[in-house]
Amino acid sequence: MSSEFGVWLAAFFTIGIASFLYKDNPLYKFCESVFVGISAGYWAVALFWENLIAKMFDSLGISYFFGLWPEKGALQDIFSGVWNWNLLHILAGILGIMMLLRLFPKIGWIARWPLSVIVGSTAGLWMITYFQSNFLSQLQKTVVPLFDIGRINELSEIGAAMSEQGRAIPFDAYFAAYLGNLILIFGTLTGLVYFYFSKEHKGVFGKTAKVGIYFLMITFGASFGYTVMSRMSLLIGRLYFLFSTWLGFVN
Amino acid sequence: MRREIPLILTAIVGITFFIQFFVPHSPMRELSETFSDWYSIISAFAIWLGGLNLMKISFEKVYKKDKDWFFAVTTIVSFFLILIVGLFFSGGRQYLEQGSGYDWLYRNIYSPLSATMFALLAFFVASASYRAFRARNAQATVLLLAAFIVMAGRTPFGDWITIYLPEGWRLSNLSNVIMNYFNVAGQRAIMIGISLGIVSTSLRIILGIERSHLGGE
Amino acid sequence: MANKVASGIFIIVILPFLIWLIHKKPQPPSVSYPPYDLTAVLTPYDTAGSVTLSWFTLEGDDEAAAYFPDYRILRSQYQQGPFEEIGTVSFDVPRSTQISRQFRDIAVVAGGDYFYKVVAEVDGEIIESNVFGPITATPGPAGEEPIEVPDIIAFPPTQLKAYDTPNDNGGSITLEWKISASDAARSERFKGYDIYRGASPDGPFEKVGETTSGVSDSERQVKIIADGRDIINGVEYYYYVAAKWNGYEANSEIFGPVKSSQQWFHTGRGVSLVLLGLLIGSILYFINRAKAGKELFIRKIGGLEAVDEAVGRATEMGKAIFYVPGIQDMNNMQTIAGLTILGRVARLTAQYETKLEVPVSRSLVMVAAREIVKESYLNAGRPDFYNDDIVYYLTDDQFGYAAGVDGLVIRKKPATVFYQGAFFAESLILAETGNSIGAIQIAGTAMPAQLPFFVAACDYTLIGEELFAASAYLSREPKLLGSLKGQDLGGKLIFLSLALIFVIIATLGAFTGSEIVDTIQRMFNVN
Amino acid sequence: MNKFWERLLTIDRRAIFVVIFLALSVPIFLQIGLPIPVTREVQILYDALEDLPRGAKILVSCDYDPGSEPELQPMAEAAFKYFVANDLRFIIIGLWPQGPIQGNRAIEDINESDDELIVENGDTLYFGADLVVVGEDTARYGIDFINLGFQVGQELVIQRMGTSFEATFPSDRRFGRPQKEFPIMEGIYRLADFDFVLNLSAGYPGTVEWVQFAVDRFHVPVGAGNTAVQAPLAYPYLDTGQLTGILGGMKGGAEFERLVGHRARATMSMTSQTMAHIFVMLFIVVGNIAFFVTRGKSERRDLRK
Repeated sequence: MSSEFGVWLAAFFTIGIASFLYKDNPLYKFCESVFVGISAGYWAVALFWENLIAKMFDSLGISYFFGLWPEKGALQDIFSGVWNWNLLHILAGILGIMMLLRLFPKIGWIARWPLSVIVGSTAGLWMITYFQSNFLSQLQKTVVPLFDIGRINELSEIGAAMSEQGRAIPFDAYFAAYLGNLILIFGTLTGLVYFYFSKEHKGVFGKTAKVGIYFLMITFGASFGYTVMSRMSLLIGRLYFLFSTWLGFVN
Repeated sequence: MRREIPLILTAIVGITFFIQFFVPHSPMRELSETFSDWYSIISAFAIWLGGLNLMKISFEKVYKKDKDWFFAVTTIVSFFLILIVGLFFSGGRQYLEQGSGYDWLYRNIYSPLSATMFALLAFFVASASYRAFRARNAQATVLLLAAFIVMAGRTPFGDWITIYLPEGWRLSNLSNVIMNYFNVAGQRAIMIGISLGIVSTSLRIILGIERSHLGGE
Repeated sequence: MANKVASGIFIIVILPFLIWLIHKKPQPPSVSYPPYDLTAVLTPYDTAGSVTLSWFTLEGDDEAAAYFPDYRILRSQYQQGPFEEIGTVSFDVPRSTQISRQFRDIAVVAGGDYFYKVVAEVDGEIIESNVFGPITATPGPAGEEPIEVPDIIAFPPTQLKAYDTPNDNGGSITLEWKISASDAARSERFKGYDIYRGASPDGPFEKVGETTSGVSDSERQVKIIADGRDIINGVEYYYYVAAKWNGYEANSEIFGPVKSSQQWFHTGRGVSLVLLGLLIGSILYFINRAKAGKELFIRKIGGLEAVDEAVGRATEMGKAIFYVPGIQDMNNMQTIAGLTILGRVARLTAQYETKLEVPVSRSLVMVAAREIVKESYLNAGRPDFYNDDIVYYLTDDQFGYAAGVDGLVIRKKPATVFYQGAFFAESLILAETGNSIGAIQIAGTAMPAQLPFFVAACDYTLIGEELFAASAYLSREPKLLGSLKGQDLGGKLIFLSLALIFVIIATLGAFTGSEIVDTIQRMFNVN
Repeated sequence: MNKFWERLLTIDRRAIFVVIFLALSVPIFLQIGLPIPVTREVQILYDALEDLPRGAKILVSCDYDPGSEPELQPMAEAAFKYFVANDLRFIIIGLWPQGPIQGNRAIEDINESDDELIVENGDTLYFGADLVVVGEDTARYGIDFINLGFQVGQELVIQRMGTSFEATFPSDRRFGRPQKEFPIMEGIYRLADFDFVLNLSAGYPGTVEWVQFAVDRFHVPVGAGNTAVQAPLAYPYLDTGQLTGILGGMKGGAEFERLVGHRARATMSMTSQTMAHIFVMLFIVVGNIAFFVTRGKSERRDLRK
């Protein structure tokens, strides 16, 4: 059994949160309220050091001025006549303060300014990124021959060798060679038809969309099956903590 | 002022990122980097807005002697505890180092709370599979079968129940096929759909047609 | 107004791009390397004076290939020959590195000039190396302690080329060289390369970087690396690269001058631009058509049809409605798309005077959600009913937020819960808890991993793109409907038709054994 | 008979919770190991690491929090051990604030030396922080590995690294000194200067963003360790060659542990995992039998079409 105070504290909070499984109770409420407070503070501290200090005060040279950081920043550069883009971080600071003005109802609308910078950069960046990585590269990988000739040829070579040893060619190898590309192309295209909004899902079009839904359902099923595994491992981790680190039953 | 400037700001920033992708020439890169940094700095300010809001609500609960006012007190105490420790008593910049007060709070309070909350999922996943995965109709049946095969195929159990089949023709192979072909095809359709949705939504935002984030029409 | 300005900027931006596309900028020099790449050096530490040759092995030279013949080493005193054979290296002699072979010529006369070449016959074809020389045999300084001469010695990197890094904003020069013949990956003694740069061919040179052993392009046996250390655009630089081997450095020849510059267009992104331009053009076209009053059809989306019903139900039961906008910030398009649904929900709750609660996990989302709810209450004619506490912040933390929302849901027992936005693992915690209190749940997310849980535990689910279509669907505003149509025609239809056409071509290509598949795929390469 | 199934259909979910708890706990005490065959996606990652030359620099991005520790921490430990033993240098960063701490904890846990500290040239070096001993190999902070901490900005951080690494991660975590004071950073100016990126990710920002920016824009090979939930999302990228290998969940971790010859927690947990899977499958089967026998009589309500 552990003799560390911290471990006991951790065990207390572990059991407290888990007690929610039985029903909502004061112990859970306590842990929940601690969790909300601690995590909100946790993020505030992390962003203070990593964003406010590192991005703004260091890069502007304010930390250097107070001797808190060895490197010069934008302000020092400007005074020695060199343009430094980081000087624009002052504007970001102003936008940040505008954000805080949201606390005062009368002038709270000014928070829209920084918000629009955030939303604008998201829009610009995501538009390009998703188009490249999701649209283009997926299009690229959908443009494949219907049958994988290379793999089919490979199969006949390996097949001969394997049947000599009395073994069967794996099912997935067959599938990959003859049906793999077909399923990839067909599934992607029918799935896309399901997402077609400006045409009613009727007739042949409707049938295709229906096939698309089935592909989506298989995808969801597969993700679910895969996820069950992940979720179980999380609990195993906690059980190890309780049985091993805290109680010392197992190594 | 209230509406036009935000719309113009959105357009300028958005178009900068767009052009930056195709034009490597300065000042595009510098501009886009600057806007990225702005994002970090603005969110560092904004988090205080959230924290203060949380404190405001909690203090109100205590003040009004709400039913759960005691728990509001614990929220307030734990918020200020980690804040004060993290800002003043954890060696400044090295606040994440082993042995700092912040690190101690992280390991012994934050980490078990977070991990246990996450671990509850194991229970919920089990109950969801018992309750929700019913072969109600053809679609649900397909979903269920795929889940079942993948689940079985990812553990030795799957091969064990199909031991009478030749090697290479067992459940794990079927699960591979589902994972690598059917799953990929479905994911791909979803991904392409999403990317189109994002391009179009982004374009509308940049053009100022979609402005709900600034408060509706 | 702003939208016209932005449209204008878009067109102004895209047109010049298309023109640039036609006038493609020159690509970086494509460098090809001959086989062998024979080099010779005076054997270091050898006081008697000898010459060591080194060359890259030919394809087929490995110990398993018993049919591979010997390399014949030829020497002459003149460039033109005649060459005489001075030895052979057989394939079954272990190679000095994985990629190269060495031969030491000890039968040299001090002061003599020599030329070398290597010849081998592969599959009936005689392959000759380059002629290397002249090299003057020189014995080491007399009287020095004889040092043990290593079996394998260091060879310099060869054929160094440097050029302006393409498609960048300057400040970078790309170097490319054929790796040293002594370079074997994971060799204990080969320590990689040092890169030296100078302002003139005579120096002084300064070390500006180092890199590991091994190749960047295994087909050509070259190492490619960009030097980006304090390079000023337009200034001429000279480079050489040194191979480090067992405390000994072998320098390449000096290459230069080379200048870096900025490019105006990223040539690798041409196809992106054309396809994206088509998509954007199609969206803009249909937005304009819709503005002109053209009716546009949109199919039924179950999850969105249910919004009114779900709000109505909560009103009947006299219970609250929870709206959960996901755990991501405003820098996620899903959050933004989800918030448009919040606008609709808030309007309905204002009309029905139903209690609405929006716990959020990001302060920026809080700001935006408050704007939206306030506006909706105003539009519904109930500004009195609004207060800031409808939208409140819990914590930025994923599970802290999940714990908080769970507690709220259990205690306040809302009749309806909306989950719209980006969700991660907390999706099931939230949905299961909502389910356990019997709430109607409508979910929408573009996170593929979380969709199965929402599909299983919620009554309605907006799948992926449907979430982004919500704002158009709910508002029925012509401009938004137009963009939806544009994304159907300019995106999906183009994708479908391009994919089908190219699949047919690729299939035919595969049967005829042409390289068309690679060509097509290269077209869509993402850079 | 019908009654029994009906009762089963409306069973308290807490009964299910108890079953799952037992299914996972019992194997922990029994400590049985199961055979673990290595899948293709894990082999690809391992082969890519094997191909790296000595002294290659690897960027390890820890993008997870304690919540996903059971799945990703074993991967981090196995990978760091492998790096130290094979003379590869690694630079730890995080796009999640908790990530770099998790990296530190992994380094602390793989250290095999029993000593606490040594004094060398007047400097006090702590084992598990400044020095890591794995078998006969030793790695030293600042020379063989370094922790540069967390940066906010999600994918924008990766984008910035592509053009300037130093501007993105200006200082180290342990001493709070400018990063260029450390010898390991020599030759690292941009993301492209790394030989490999290992991304251990539990969500956003994570593998998808690394593929979109690091691979697609800056052409650095990226290998991923994912939670099992994230793994299906990453599969399409493996197929396209954008990802160099995936370690999917605890099973992927166990396979990786097997390849690098470090049997640890992931391997030991596979039995519990298998048990839990069997029970979840049983639940689905029993739930459906009950559903069909009673024809869904006691279903709460069904709004779905």
